[in-house]
Amino acid sequence: MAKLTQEKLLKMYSQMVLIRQFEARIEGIYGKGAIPGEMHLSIGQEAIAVGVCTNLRADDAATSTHRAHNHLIAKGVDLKKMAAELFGRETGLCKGKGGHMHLFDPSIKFGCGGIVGAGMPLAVGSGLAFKRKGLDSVSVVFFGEGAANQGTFHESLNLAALWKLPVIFVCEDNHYGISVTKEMSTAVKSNADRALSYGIPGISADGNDVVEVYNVAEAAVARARKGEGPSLIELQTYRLKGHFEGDPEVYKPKAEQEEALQHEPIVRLEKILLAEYGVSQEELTEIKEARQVEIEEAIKFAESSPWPKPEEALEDVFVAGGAF
Amino acid sequence: MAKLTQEKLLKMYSQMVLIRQFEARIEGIYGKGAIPGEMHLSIGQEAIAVGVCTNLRADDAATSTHRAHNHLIAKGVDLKKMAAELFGRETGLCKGKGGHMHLFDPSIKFGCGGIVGAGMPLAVGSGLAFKRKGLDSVSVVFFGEGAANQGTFHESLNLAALWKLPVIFVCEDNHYGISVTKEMSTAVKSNADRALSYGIPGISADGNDVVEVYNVAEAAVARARKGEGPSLIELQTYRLKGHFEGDPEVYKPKAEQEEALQHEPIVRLEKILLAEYGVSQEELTEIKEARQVEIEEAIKFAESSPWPKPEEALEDVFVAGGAF
Amino acid sequence: MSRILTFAQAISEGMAQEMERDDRVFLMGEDVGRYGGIFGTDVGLYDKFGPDRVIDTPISESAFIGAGTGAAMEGLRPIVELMFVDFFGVAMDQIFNQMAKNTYMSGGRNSVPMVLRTAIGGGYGDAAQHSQILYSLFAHVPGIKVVVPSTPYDAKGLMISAIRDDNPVMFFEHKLLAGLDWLPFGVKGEVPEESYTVPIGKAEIKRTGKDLTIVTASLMVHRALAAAEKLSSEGIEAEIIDLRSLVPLDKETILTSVAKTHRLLIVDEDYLSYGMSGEIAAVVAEEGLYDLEAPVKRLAVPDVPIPFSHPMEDFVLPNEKKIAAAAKDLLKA
Amino acid sequence: MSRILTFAQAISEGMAQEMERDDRVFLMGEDVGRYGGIFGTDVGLYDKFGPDRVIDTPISESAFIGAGTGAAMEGLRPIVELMFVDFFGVAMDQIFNQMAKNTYMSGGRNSVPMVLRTAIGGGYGDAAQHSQILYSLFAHVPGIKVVVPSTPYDAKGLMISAIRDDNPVMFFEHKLLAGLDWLPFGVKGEVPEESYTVPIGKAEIKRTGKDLTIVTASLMVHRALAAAEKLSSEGIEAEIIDLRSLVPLDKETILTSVAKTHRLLIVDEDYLSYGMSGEIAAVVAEEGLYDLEAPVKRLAVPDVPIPFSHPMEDFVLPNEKKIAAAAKDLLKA
Ligand SMILES: Cc1ncc(C[n+]2csc(CCOP(=O)(O)OP(=O)(O)O)c2C)c(N)n1
Ligand SMILES: Cc1ncc(C[n+]2csc(CCOP(=O)(O)OP(=O)(O)O)c2C)c(N)n1
Ligand SMILES: [Mg+2]
Ligand SMILES: [Mg+2]
Repeated sequence: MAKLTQEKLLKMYSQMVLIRQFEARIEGIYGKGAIPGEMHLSIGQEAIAVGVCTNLRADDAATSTHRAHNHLIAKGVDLKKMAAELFGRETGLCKGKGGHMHLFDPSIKFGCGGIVGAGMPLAVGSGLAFKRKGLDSVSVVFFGEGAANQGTFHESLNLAALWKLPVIFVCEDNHYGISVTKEMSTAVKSNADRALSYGIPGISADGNDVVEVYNVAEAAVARARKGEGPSLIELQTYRLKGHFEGDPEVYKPKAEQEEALQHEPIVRLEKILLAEYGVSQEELTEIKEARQVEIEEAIKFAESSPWPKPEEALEDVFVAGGAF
Repeated sequence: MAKLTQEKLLKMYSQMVLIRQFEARIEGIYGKGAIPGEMHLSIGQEAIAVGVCTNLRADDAATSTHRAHNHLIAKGVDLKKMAAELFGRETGLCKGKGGHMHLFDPSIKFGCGGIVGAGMPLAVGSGLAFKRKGLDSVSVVFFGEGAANQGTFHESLNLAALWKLPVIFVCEDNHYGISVTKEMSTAVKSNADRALSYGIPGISADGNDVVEVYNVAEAAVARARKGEGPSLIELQTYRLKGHFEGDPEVYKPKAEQEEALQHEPIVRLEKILLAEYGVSQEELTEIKEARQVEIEEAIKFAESSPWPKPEEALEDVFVAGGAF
Repeated sequence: MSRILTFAQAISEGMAQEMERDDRVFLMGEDVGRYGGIFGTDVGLYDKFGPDRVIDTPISESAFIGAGTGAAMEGLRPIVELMFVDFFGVAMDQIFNQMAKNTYMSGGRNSVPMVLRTAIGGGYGDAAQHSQILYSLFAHVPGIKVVVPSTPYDAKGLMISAIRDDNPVMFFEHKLLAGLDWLPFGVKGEVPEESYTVPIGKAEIKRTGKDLTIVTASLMVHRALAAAEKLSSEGIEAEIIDLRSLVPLDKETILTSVAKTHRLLIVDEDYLSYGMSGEIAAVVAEEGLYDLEAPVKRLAVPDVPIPFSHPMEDFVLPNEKKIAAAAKDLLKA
Repeated sequence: MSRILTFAQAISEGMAQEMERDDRVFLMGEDVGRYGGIFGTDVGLYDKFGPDRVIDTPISESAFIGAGTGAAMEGLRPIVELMFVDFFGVAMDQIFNQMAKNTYMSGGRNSVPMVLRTAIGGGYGDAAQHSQILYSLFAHVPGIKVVVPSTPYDAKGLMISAIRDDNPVMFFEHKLLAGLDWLPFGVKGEVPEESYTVPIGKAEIKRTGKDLTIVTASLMVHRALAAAEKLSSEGIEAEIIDLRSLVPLDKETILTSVAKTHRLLIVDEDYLSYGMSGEIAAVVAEEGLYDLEAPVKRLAVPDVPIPFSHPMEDFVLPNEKKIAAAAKDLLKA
C-alpha cells in the first residue's frame, strides 16, 4: 500500500475535525432544547465516514442510518443546508420535513433513515441502477453492528452478491446497539466472516485508523467500479457518546469508555501527522479554527433561516407530473 | 456410525411409502377438483421428513412450510384427521379452517404455514419455551433452499445460536423455488456454509438417502437435547413434481428430471433393503399394500365426514378465557 | 383496434408497451421471468425483453422491493411484483417507511417512480394466508397511490398511468379476474391495441340507477353488477360505482350518486372493520349526511381470517346473493 | 392503597405483578433489560427478575416477535416489546399472519397468549419514522386485540388483563403519556398497589356532556378533556369517550352517547383515511344514523407523514385548540 500524501491526509483530517466540531456544537444546541426529537452523535466514528467517503465521487451513492452526520458531511454536503435541516428550517436540505434522522441530498446522492437495517435494500437499488445504466458509480451503505442482525442484511447481501452489484457494505462496529453489546446480539465474532455466506470478500479493519479505513475502502470501491461485485467491510470503532443525547448510559463500563478514548481517531491521526508527516501543531490548530468558522456560519444560517409555513406540511407527499 | 437395524429401516421405509402413496392419492383427487386452493406435493422428498422425524418424540416440535404433508405424516399425525382437513371437513385437524397449507396438530406439536421463511421464528419460539421449561425437547424446522434467502433465516439462526436454543434448521434443497433455480437465487453454493455466520455446525448431506439423513439428524438432535445449541443441516434432494399441481414446468429441463428420478429415495431404499438387509420383494409389497389400506380408510373417513357449518367461520378468531 | 383480452393479458400488454417506449422501465419479482408470473400477468415479457429487463428474484421481498425504491430514486422506473398481497408483511417497512415516505422526507427533492404490483383476493380455497385483499392498509399510510382495476380495459390503461406516474403506485390485481384455467371466474373484455391511459383517481359509474348506490372495487364490481341485474328484475335500480383507486379517492362521484339515490351500500372483499368500507361510510357521513334516507350499509368480510373450507369461505365472502339481499334490506330501511 | 404513579411506572408495575404471580410470564425486546426500556416502562424489572426473564434481544424483530408466538403456543406467556410501532413493518408478517392467525387456522386448537407492547405517537419532533400511531392497521386485520390505555390506572389494569388473556393482545403506549424527563407532557395518576384488572373491550366515558360526543383514545383523551374545559367555559358540554380498546370495539357506549348528544366528533392522532376515525363514523352511520343532527366530524392527521419541523408537526397533529374549534363548528352545523 502506497503511503498517503500529506495533502490527502490533511484533507481527511480537516473533514474529521469538521464532523467532530460540528457535532460538538450541535450537542450543545440540542442540550438547550433548540432541536427537537432524538439526537444521535457519531463522535468517535469520524474516521470511518471520512476514510470511506474520500474514495467516493459525487455520482457515487451513500446511504446511512439514524447516526448519519459523519457520513453526510464526509460525502460533501453543504453544511448550511444540513444545519438548517437539523433546525427544521425552510432552507434545510429537506425543507424541514426530514430532520436529523432523515437527511436527503440528491445532489450528492445521499440518503438516510431511522429504521435499523432499512438502508441496505435501498443501497442495493442504487447499485442496481448504476449497473443497469452502465455507469461505474458505486453505492456505499453504512450500518451498525446491531443492524447486521436484521433480515435486510442477509437479503441485501445475497441480492448484491448474486447480481454482482457495485455495493459496498460498511458495518460500523461501535460495540453497542443502544444498550445491547455486540456479544449480547451477535452469534459470531466478526461480521466480516458473514461475507462467506455470499461468496464475497469480507474485510475487518481498525475503524479508528483513517488510513486503514481509506485503504480497505479503496480496494472495495475499485472492485465495485470494475464490475466485480460487492464487498462487506467491518470496521471496529467505539461509540464515545450515549446512544442518543440524554442516554443515561448505565450499562456502559467506565473503564471501557476511558480505554476507548485512548484510541479515538482524531488524536490518533494528529499523532501521525505530527510524527510522520512533519505537520506542526499550529497547522492543525489553524485547520480546526477554519472549520469552526464554517460551522458558525452554518449555524448562523440555520438559526436565521425562516421556519416553514405550517401548511407546507401538506405538500410533497406526492410530486407532480410523470413521464406522460 | 452403527448400521441401522432392519426393523428401524423397514419402519422408515413404511413411512416413506405412506407419504408417497398418500400424496399420489391426493394428487388424483385434487386433479378432479375435489380439493380447492393450491396443492404442493413433496413427492421425492420423503427421505428427509422420515429420516429427521424418526429421531423425534411426540414432545418435540416440528414446524414446516407450504409443502408439509411429508413432515406431518412423518411426525405421526392421525392420517384420518389430516385427510379430513385437506378435504375441508369438520373432523379435520383444524375443523376445515386451515387446509393444505395450514396444518396444526398440537398433540404432536406440529404446525406449518404458507409464508416462505415464516416458520423459522416460530420454531425458535418453541425451542425457547423448551429451554425455559428445562425440558430436553427439541424443535425442528423444515424449509426450502428458496426460504434460505429470506431475512427470517438470518434472524432466526442468529437468535437460536446466540441463546443456544435446541433448534434444528433443516434446509430442504430441492433446487427450485417455484421456477427459480438455486443458482438464480443463492449467492453461495451450499447453505450449510452459512452456519459459519452463527458459529454453529453446518452439515450438508444427501437428502435422498434416508440413512444419511437419519444419521446427521441424530447428531443434531443429540446436540440440541444436551443443551449445546442449534445446527443447520442442508439436505440435497429434488422436487419431482411441479411447484404445485398445475404448474406447467416450462422451466424444468427434461433431462434433469429424468436424472433425478434415478436417485429418488424410495427406490434407493428398496435396493438397500433387498441387497443389504435380505428383505424380499414380497415384504415390500406387503408394506405398500398395508399402507394403502390405511390411506383408503383415511380418504373414506374424510369424504364421509360432514362439512363445517358455514357460520362456524365466525368462531375461533379468539379462544375463550385466560389465566385470570 | 380493439381485441378481446383477459385481465392478465391486458396487464401484460400495458407493461410491454411501456417497456418498449421507455427503457428505464423494467420488471422484477418472483417467477416473473420464465414462468411468466404465477397469475399469467407477465406472459411474453421475458421472451420479448430478456432476463436483463424481466428479472427473477430470490424470495427476499424486503431486498427487492427496497431495491426497487433505490433504483427509482436513481431515475429508473421499476415495476416490482409482490406475488400475493398476503406476503406484504415481510417487506412492509420497505413499502410504507421507505418507498412511501422518501419523497416527503426529502421535501420533494427525491421522487420514487415505482409500481408495486400484487395479487389479491379469495374465493378459490386458498385460505388464510393467500386470499386477502388488504388494500385498506396501504390506503391508510400516506405516500402510496392505491389502484384497483376491475376490467381489462382499466387494467391496461391504469397500468400505463401507474408506470408513468412519478410516485409510488400500488396496483392490486384480483386473482379471480385474471382469467387463468386453474382459477374460477376470470374477465375478458375489449382492449385497444394502442397505448392509452386511464387517469388514476377517477371512479367510474358502471351502471346508473336511482334506488341505491353501491360503492365497490375490483372483483366485487362484477358481483355487484350481477346482483344489480337480479335487483332490476325486481324493480330495484342500483347505481354501481367502481372506485378504481382508493388513493386518490374520488369523493365527488360517490357524493353525487348518494345525493341522487339517498341510499348507500358499500361492498368490500377486505375485512370489515377499520378499512375501505369504513372510510367510504365516513366520507358520506361527513359530507353527504343530509342526502341519506337510510342508514349506510356495509357488506365485507366479517373480521375473520379467510377459512379454507368452501362452505365457510363462501359464508364470509360477499357475493351476488348477499349483495342483492343487502340492497333489499337497505330499501326497506 | 393507591399511590401516584406515572404511566410508565404503572405499566412496569402491572408487568411485575404478573411476573411474580405466574412464572410463565417473561419479557423480551430491545433494551428492556439493563436500560429499563427506552420509555422507562421496564424500569426495575431486570433487577427484580434477572436476565433470564427480562431478555434483551438483538435487533431482529421478526425473529423475536415470531419466537414470542412460538413460545406462547408452547404455553408460555411472553410479553414482547416492539420499541416503536413505526418499526412494525420489519416484522408484520409474524404479527398478522402468524401471531394473529395461528389460533384460527388451527381451528382454535392452538392459542397464542402473548402481549405485544409498543410505543406510539408524535408531538416531540421525532418525524416521519418515529411518530406514528398506526393502531388502525392492527385493528383491521383479524385476530389481535388492540388495547390503547390513556391513564396510569387503565394502563396497569389493562396490562394485567392483557397478560392473562389467552389471545394475542397488542398494547399501545403513547410516548407523551409516559412521564419521562426528555419527553413533553406525561401523565400521573392514582394507581392501587394491589393487582387489579380493567376489562378489555369496555370504553369509558371520561366526561359527561349533552352537546356533543367526542370519541377518542390514548393521548388525545387528554387533549379532548382540555378542550372540553375550554368549551365548557363557553357553555358547550362535550361528552368524552375513551375507547380504551379498538378491538373489541365498544359500540354500545358510542351509540348510547350519540343518541343523547346527537353530534359526533372523532379525534384521532392516526392518519385520517382508512383508519379508526372512519370506522367509528361508519358504525354510527350504520347503527345510529337517525340520532345524528349534524354531519359527523373527524379530526386526525391529514394523510401526510409526520413532518420534522415544529410548525408543520403542530399543524398536522390534533390538539386542544383544534378540538375545541372542531366542536364549535359541529355545533353550528
Ligand atoms: C427496525 C428498528 N428496530 C429498532 C430500532 C431502534 N433503534 C434505533 S438505533 C438502534 C441501535 C442500532 O444499533 P447499531 O446498528 O449498532 O447502530 P449504532 O446506534 O450503534 O450506530 C435501535 C435498536 C429502529 N430504529 N429500527
Ligand atoms: C414470503 C413469501 N414469498 C413468496 C411466496 C410464494 N412462494 C410460495 S412457495 C415459494 C417457493 C419456495 O421455495 P423453497 O423455499 O425452495 O420451497 P419449495 O417450494 O421448493 O419446497 C414461493 C416463492 C410465499 N408463500 N411467501
Ligand atoms: Mg452499534
Ligand atoms: Mg425449493
